[in-house]
Amino acid sequence: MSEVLLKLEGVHTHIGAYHILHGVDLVVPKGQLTMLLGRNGAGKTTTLRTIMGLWHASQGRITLAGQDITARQTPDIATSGVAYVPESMGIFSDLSVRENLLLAARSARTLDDIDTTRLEWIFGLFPAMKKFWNHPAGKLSGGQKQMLAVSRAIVEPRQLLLIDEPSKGLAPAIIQNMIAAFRELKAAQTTILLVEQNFNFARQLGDSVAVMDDGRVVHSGSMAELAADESLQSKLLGLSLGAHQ
Amino acid sequence: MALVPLLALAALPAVGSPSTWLTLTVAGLAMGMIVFIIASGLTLVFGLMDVLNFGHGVFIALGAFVATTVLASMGSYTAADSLWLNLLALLPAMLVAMAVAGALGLVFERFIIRPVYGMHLKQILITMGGMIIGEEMIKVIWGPEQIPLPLPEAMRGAVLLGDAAVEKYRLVAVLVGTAVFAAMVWTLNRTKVGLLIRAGVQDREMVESLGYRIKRLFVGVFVAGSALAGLGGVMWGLYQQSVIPQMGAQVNVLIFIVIIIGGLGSTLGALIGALLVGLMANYTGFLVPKVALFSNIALMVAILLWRPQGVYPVTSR
Amino acid sequence: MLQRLLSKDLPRSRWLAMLLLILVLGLAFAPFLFPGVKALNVAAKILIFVALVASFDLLLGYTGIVSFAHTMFFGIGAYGVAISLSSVEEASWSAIFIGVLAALLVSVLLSLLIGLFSLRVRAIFFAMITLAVASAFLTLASQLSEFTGGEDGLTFRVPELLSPGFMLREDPLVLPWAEVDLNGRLITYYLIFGSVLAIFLTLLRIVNSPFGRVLQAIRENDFRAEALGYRTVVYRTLSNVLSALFATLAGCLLALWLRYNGPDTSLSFEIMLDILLIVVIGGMGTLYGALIGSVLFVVAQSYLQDLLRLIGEATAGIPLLPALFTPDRWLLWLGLLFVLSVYYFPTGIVGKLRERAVLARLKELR
Amino acid sequence: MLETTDLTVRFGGHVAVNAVSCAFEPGTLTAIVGPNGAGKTTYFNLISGQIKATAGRVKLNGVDISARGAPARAQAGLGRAFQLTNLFPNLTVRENVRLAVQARAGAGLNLWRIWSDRRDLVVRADEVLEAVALSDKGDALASSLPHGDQRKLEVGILMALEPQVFMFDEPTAGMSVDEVPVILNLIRQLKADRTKTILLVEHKMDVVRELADRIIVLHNGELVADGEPEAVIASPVVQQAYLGINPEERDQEVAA
Amino acid sequence: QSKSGEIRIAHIYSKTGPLEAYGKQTQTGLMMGLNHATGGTMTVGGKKIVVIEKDDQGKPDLGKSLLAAAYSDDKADLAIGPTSSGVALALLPVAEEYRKILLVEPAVADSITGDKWNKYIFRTGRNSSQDAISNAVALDKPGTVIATLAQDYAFGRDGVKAFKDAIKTAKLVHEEYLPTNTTDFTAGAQRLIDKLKDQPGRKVIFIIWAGAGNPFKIADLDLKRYGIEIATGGNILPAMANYKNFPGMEGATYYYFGIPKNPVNEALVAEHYKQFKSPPDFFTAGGFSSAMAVVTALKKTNGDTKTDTLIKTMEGMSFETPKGTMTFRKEDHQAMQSMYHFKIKVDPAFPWGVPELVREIKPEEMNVPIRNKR
Ligand SMILES: Nc1ncnc2c1ncn2[C@@H]1O[C@H](COP(=O)(O)OP(=O)(O)OP(=O)(O)O)[C@@H](O)[C@H]1O
Ligand SMILES: Nc1ncnc2c1ncn2[C@@H]1O[C@H](COP(=O)(O)OP(=O)(O)OP(=O)(O)O)[C@@H](O)[C@H]1O
Ligand SMILES: [Mg+2]
Ligand SMILES: [Mg+2]
Repeated sequence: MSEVLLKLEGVHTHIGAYHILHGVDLVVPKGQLTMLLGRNGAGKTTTLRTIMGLWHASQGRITLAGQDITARQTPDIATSGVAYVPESMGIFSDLSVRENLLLAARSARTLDDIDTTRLEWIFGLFPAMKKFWNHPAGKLSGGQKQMLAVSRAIVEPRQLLLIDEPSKGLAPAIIQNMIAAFRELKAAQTTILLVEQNFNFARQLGDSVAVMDDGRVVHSGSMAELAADESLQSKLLGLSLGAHQ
Repeated sequence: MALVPLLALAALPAVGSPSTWLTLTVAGLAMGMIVFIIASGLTLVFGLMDVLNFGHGVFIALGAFVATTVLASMGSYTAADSLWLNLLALLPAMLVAMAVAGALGLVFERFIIRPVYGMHLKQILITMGGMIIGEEMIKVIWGPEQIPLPLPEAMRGAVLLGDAAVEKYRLVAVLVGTAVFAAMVWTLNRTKVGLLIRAGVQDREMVESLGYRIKRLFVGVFVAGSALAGLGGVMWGLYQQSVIPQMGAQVNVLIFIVIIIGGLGSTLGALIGALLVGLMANYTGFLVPKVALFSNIALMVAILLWRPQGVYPVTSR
Repeated sequence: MLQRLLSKDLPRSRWLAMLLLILVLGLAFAPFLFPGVKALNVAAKILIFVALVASFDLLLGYTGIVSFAHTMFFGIGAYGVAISLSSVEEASWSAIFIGVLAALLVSVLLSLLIGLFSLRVRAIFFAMITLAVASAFLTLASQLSEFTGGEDGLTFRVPELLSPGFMLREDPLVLPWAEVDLNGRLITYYLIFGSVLAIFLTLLRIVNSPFGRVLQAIRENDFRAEALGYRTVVYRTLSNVLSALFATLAGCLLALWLRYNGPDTSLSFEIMLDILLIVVIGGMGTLYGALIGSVLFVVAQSYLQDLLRLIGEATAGIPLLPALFTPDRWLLWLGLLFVLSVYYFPTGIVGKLRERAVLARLKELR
Repeated sequence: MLETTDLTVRFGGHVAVNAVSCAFEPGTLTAIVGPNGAGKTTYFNLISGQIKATAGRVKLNGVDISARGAPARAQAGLGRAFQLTNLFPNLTVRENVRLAVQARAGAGLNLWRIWSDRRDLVVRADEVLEAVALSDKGDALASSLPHGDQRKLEVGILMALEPQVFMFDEPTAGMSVDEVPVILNLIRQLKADRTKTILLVEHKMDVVRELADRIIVLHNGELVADGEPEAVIASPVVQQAYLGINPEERDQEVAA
Repeated sequence: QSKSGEIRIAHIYSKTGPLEAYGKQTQTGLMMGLNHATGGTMTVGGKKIVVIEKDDQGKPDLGKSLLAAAYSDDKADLAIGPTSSGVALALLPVAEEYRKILLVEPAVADSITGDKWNKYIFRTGRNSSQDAISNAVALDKPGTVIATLAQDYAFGRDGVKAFKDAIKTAKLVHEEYLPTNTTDFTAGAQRLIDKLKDQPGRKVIFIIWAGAGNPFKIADLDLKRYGIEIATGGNILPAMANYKNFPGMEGATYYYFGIPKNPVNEALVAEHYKQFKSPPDFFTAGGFSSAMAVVTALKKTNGDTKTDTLIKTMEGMSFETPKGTMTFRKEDHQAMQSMYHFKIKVDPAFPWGVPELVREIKPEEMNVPIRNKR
């Protein structure tokens, strides 16, 4: 088993008066892609937001590379090398695609500072980014926004990516590109925690997997194991057998 | 951008005499510069940060009152008929005014603005409350009376361009205004500050998730806006040659109009808006004084009908 | 019966219901409970503000439109009655009637115009435009001095029945705690009370009608409301017109009560701010908030100076404090009230009480 | 019958939908596929009136409705669910649906009745909630629902409108796998009705395969294929531009 | 009806609001005046004088309800005030309703003692006509060409009209009215220059301006090159700081502490310096005068506060003030008083331009029209 980058121990989160996470335990090994699966409302998004410091755990502990980040502020967490793609994408619709990316490239003062090979790489994955470079991001199509959101997370190298349902709204061809991209990132030692509903996508990428239900992690193990065991899938995910290719 | 010369040219035949026209135009442009200086802080605070700060005027008044105190303590420098000595008094007055206004901005941001980012209605109320408190505190400290703020000796009077007279002080205002404009354009275009603020207004969480301390940034910009307002107060007070505690409230509507004409968030837009307002006031004041009362409002409504977002919108709110 | 009268929009909190009951009874019997000219003036002002603020809440709280032109309609109502009554020799009911009608007509036209304009620009611009229009109207009112009395305003007489000289009974009614004159002012007070009650209940019905529900939907997401087939233009404009009409009526009542009207009395930006603050203190989008907020605010505004005088005397001798606690600086404390009320009542008093009720119920369930 | 003729919209220099002519019969479900940015959502926007066409017309049952705004088209029977969830966030789930029911009943301009007196509307709203499996969340605020449930509510609102034309824009995106069948069943029921015109934008090919009677393909704003599902899916344009099944090309990109 | 043993006087003024600074001067003057007039006892005819302060905030509606409350709830015998003319006009009918005296000070509108007057109204303050006429007297010389600059509302227009009516020999060539909120005076100045520059003789711009905005800035446009002078009336001391730039400027004022030579003024100035280490201002003198009027009347009635008695006593009554003797004219109850023709001198000892007396304009010299109907 490889080194652990991110670890959640008994994390509870409240939103206002509601108790959402009831003790989440999660381990994300370094350099691997971990899938976080679960039904609607299981608490996946809440888990990611809690890691990111957008909501604070009321109990429990979150450690990143050995450091306790439970009480840290979001910007601190981000600057220690974490990128986040929220479920709602969080596009700055007033700004152009270029400006969105410029902001995401934290170390760049102007565009010239961004590594051009990395930009080209992104353009290759998502040609629309190049085409709409100077367009207001708010005018992009649903899938293009999703691409922009992912592009922002990978415009500079980060040690950990938290990605919430990146495949929704994407055409199959682009999904294939994204799978390829995540593989490359992994090869470059980037750790990824991915929330996904598209099991097919998950199966192609995941190294390990955690399944959530009702604010807890109810299963964790290797992806290969889950992919092989259809009855486990149907038990955990309600996947009707063979419903999806 | 062509609007300003267009308006000026359109007025020429109406005014008739070229020298009168020149006086009016130069005075109007210079007035526009003064208005721009007092409005410049608001482009940051309202235009970029989307904070409907009805208390902005209080920083203007504060700047002016601080200037009265500073200048009063340097009476010999302002009374001297030497531009250099005058400037030696004026510069510290401006700096102190900006510092004090900026410091108050820090407190204001923390206690008044921070809880209400993104909530316009509450911003209006809470900043109005802040405005009232500020104005009353000015009365407690400086008293309710009008306080004279005489112009330094060398800036009085006018220079003659043929038959047209241009007040010297207005030329000073043009210089200061240009400097403010240049500094703002440089900062907003050469750094990511402007982008970050706009992004932060739309989605604070996302900006923080990208690793920026939006809180600190907002404080910084708010303080800068307040300091600019303080500078504007000094310029406005010197222009009026006296200050009253209500002066902030008096210019409030005017500067909001300027920012809206310009299109939210654009420095250039604010400058154009201010110049238009300055020119318009002078032309209508000369041609049909009755209408001058409504000239700003009419200008704003006309511009919004033509361009619902203002002249140079940077943000699409 | 009561349910229907309140359009099934009940207070939904025991404390709130109790508070409302006390306030309504207090206002109903104010002339006898709190005798004196000042107290009666305060009570009448509260009533007029209840109508004014409630009509504004229809626009702000329910439709989500921020308008600064509300005092303009208030002013139109007040000027309607004032101009009409000061242009006749003998004050008559028909003059009042004509004044009210004319004012309503002007308000409908103006609000329609503004409403139609509002469709072109964004919310924040709309707010600024109404601010500009309102200040232009204020200037206009003080410029047209032949018509409006200019800055000085208009002082006029009201019909005999409503004037202080009219006595229901020669001698005052003697109560254990005071004597109360049974005169025309009392009749005016109850005329206002009745009108405000009717206005309030009508507004309550409107916001609880299918129409009112659509307004809320538009406030939340106008784009979506359009996609459902609601013409937001029509709804917004109608809401704008209705709220203007009720504000106009409130203005008419004000003029009747004051027997005076001037630009600062009914058109000033200050009143607009008071309205905003009351809506926020009371609780936006609740209507009941208008009542609670008005009582709290008007009482505070009217008695703050007296209170400060007391505190000032008590703190005399301590440095600095007397300078802050003089009646002269009452605005300072009012400003603080603005700030604190936004801090501590983000959902207003009504909102807060209702939240408490909900929490209590949740606890019971557990 | 819904019909578009030469429907075109241009944003600056960019033609997002280019002269699309197509007719949709009642009782059929037409799937619209195409790469991201192909113009699918924009095509929907043009039909339902959210944006104005630069050129071309839209006809519903032979009546030209091109000049009408979105509300009028909704009243005429065009219903729409949005790709990016679009709800009344601070109203309850039930109220979200009830408003749609009320719109359907045309009761919005009634100023004097008390809303809850219209029992029929409330009851109907509850039925719809039942159908999209949200009955237990009726009193929650729409904004507090998890993403998947918001998608269900989006569909529920469309159901409540009972339009003649249903336009679904990726109804199942982000919905968990066990919930998807609920929505698909709803769509199947609509199909079974045989009187409704159904348009569906969907990227999941298995869903498309199963439900569609016909597929049209948009690419760069143009209608490039139209026909039987199997045939269209097998066509080179879909295989390459959409599904990306062209190993050579992708390998090149990855290498770059 | 008042509590026996007390004379209750309500003072309604702008304790706060835009005219706060003015109102406070009146209150100071009033209290000093009462003290002075009663020889420090604050009693008249064995009755204690009690002053009830009411803050109208410059709002007519509020003033109205405060005055009613003062007469009724506080049982005031008479009232003094208010600061602004708008408030004063709203107060007039209240005095009539309650049949009690309202002594107007310092609101200036002509109509207070003109068409809106009723018999309960007296005024110690000057009215607009007195201001305008005295200025006309000061400037009215043959060969002088005058243009006026005033605010475009009732106060400005009335003032110019009275001024115009009083001008006999000089020539009035232009009336310029600018919006009250004008801040940039270039356009107006340009119009004035265009009208005046080619006129023969002495050229004067007479300014009637109150409140915000600084019309004297027009001088910065180098009016001297056309030989144009500026003239204006008196003002409060901080506003006269501007006058420093206009040595030799002429006009007529209501009061300046250094001008009147009489024991009452000496007492006022001495007392004011003692209490505040500064000279009394414009409105302080007014407040003082109103106190003198009230106490003089009460002394005559020996403390009787019955309204009818007081009215009878005060009609035609003369009383001493810091401005010398004033007399309530029988017809409209306006106090007839001296005004002062001044010329500005710059004295480094004072932060304002010092008005030096040219000539005292006696009440008899001013033909102040009677505008009310009895
Ligand atoms: N703002 C909120 N207020 C109250 N409850 C909330 C709020 N946000 C989320 N919840 C609740 O928290 C629970 C978990 O939501 P979360 O968004 O984490 O689910 P999820 O697993 O991401 O679901 P999905 O797959 O649909 O995105 C849900 O029951 C939801 O109703
Ligand atoms: N209002 C607009 N202004 C400018 N461009 C726009 C606007 N709306 C859409 N576009 C552009 O039109 C193209 C089509 O967008 P559309 O949303 O229709 O795509 P789509 O087919 O729905 O894609 P997706 O599958 O990603 O949702 C996109 O390239 C988009 O950038
Ligand atoms: Mg989620
Ligand atoms: Mg789309």
